[in-house]
Amino acid sequence: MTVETTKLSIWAFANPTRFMGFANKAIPMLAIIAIALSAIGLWMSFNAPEDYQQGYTVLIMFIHVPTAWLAMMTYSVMSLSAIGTIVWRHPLADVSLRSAAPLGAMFTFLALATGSLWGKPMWGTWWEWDARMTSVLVLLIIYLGLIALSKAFDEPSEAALPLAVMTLTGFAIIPIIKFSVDWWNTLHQPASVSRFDRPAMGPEFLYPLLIMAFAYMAIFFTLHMMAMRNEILARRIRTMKMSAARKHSAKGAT
Amino acid sequence: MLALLKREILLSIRAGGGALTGVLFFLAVVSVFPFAVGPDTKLLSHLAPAILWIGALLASLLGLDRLFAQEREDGSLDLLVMQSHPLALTIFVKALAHWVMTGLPLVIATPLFGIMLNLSPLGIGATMITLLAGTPAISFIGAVGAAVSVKLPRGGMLISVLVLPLVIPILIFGVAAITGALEEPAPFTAPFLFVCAITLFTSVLGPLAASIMLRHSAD
Amino acid sequence: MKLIVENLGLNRASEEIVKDISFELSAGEALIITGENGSGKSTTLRGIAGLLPLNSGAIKLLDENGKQFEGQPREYCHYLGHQNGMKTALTVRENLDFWQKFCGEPDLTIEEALEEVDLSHTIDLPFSYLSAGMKRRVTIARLLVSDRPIWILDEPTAGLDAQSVKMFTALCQAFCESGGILIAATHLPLGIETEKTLEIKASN
Amino acid sequence: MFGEHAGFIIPSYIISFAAILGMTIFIIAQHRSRKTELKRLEDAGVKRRASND
Repeated sequence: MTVETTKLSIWAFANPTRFMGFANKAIPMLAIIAIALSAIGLWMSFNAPEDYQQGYTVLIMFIHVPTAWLAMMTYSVMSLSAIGTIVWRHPLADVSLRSAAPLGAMFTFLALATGSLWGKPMWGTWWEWDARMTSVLVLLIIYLGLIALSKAFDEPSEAALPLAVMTLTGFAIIPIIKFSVDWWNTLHQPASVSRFDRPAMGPEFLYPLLIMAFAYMAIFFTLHMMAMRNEILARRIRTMKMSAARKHSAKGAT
Repeated sequence: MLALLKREILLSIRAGGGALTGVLFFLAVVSVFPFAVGPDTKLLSHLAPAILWIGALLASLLGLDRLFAQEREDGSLDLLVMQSHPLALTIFVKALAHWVMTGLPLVIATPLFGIMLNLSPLGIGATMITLLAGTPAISFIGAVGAAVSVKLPRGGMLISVLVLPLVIPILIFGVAAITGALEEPAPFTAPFLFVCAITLFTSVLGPLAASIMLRHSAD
Repeated sequence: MKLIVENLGLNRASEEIVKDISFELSAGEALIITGENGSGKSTTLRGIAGLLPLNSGAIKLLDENGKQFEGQPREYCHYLGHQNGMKTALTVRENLDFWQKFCGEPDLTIEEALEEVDLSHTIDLPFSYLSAGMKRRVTIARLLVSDRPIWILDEPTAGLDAQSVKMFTALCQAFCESGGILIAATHLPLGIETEKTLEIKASN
Repeated sequence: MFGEHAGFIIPSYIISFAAILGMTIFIIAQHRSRKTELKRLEDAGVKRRASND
């Protein structure tokens, strides 16, 4: 029995500690990779030829499309973390979910902002209720709702399960939302804005785009790991403050 | 489980006439629209399906924050969770009761509001049937929102923020189905079946997710 | 029938406040859990009632042949917590009727159960009309309308007058004599013949 | 540079840089302040783990 109990406390304590050691080593490396990839990606982007249709606005694509991908990837990372919370009750899973949410919101916001800046010269309006922008807007609301939920609890450990359950419920429904919004869009605006949907993109655009996507991914993982480290620190501070308070009250009692 | 349904319905009748309040809220929402868009009957009848659906959506969110929080405060939640019944089934019944007392009265009241908004009989029929098929999904998804905020003293606003984006598909297909019934080239059956499918899907997903939450929410 | 609790460890707000609680109770036995405020009495009871995830340890319910009962132990328990679990908008009869149907295994009728707690006259009153002590007695009647072999009672006598405590003790005595297992957290002993006590100390 | 749409291209790059940089600075600042806080508590003699394990 004692064996089991100690095993449990290793799960509860040592793992975040081991994670901290790993994170401290990994973050500088990730940061270097992120900066290098961004530099290469940007260099390639600015050296890409002018698109015959979009002119130089194709430059916006290189930073817009990856944010939209990252917005979705971040949600997947959060959903995986949510499974970790629900199935294994692993504290690190909750730390990961919580830290990813603001990053997801940031990428989603960037996708909307750069999309809007791309849309103005292309479609002539800042905001078009087209299928993609609308779905991304809904995703942003979901992210902000989850962040609000994570902040609503006094005791952070109490937020873990609600956050995980809500994240996974969203994960199950997001494809339906995407589908319904696409459907709604074709109903109201018969394929007027999807003119950029060219099946094949020339390699002169594809390669910079892919490198930029990898750069954004590296940025995400760097920031995610840094945010996770912060979250673990916050929890340690909290535990320490609580144990200090307890010790104080115990002293007062005797 | 029938006993639970009966209790829930009794409760919402006793405590402030739940069904009536929902319909009143619906009436209030529907009647402020003409003030905003003007009394043009043509425009109103064009917007009517959307107005009715938004009204129903908002009215269905009423009382969601109390769905489990109330049970938790008076200690009933512990007893509901302890029994051998599958917890998801208990939650399903509670969500169903919530729908019976908020969604269903709206469906029944729809003809009246449809007439006020100059909707044709066909449009009223289509609105009723889509609301009947679609509003339960709001209660089922709402149950998840209610479960995750069960410990929050004022979760009402948060539930709305969490639940509204998730019910967009129902709104889209619901209104599209009504439009389909009224305007010729647009289809009715396809969006209506989507509404039904989403309701069936959420009737499983919602109670399951909420049960994961409530099983471990005790403290 | 035997209830075995082994090395129970429970958390409250991510802190293990209950550690290594072990005991065994056979049919007809009662356990009184005592301890200061905040020592984890309620947490222990909630853990046994299956309302909290166990940090460590196990709860087993065995029959005469040493075989485990089907399902979770919590399904065989009545739990009486700090709150009454009754709806103030419903009448006493409606409340008890609901719990009887929802819990299943009907035992006494509602009238008989209210007779036991001496509240027959309130049967059609809304629950909100009753005084705190009467509410508690109705909640005790809830234990009688469905048949469960284990009672888990958290401060069951809170708000009861001396007379009612006596009545309640008699009910507990009768329950144990009929082969029930009773676990209660109280400040004063209930005075059941087969009573054991367990003192919990705050674990830090 | 960047043709007639420079007014859209440059802001979109600026906003992306600003958001990512802002987030990074925020996270680093948070990290610093938490490290300091932790150090302060450790210096005050508070142990991270409960004394019983």
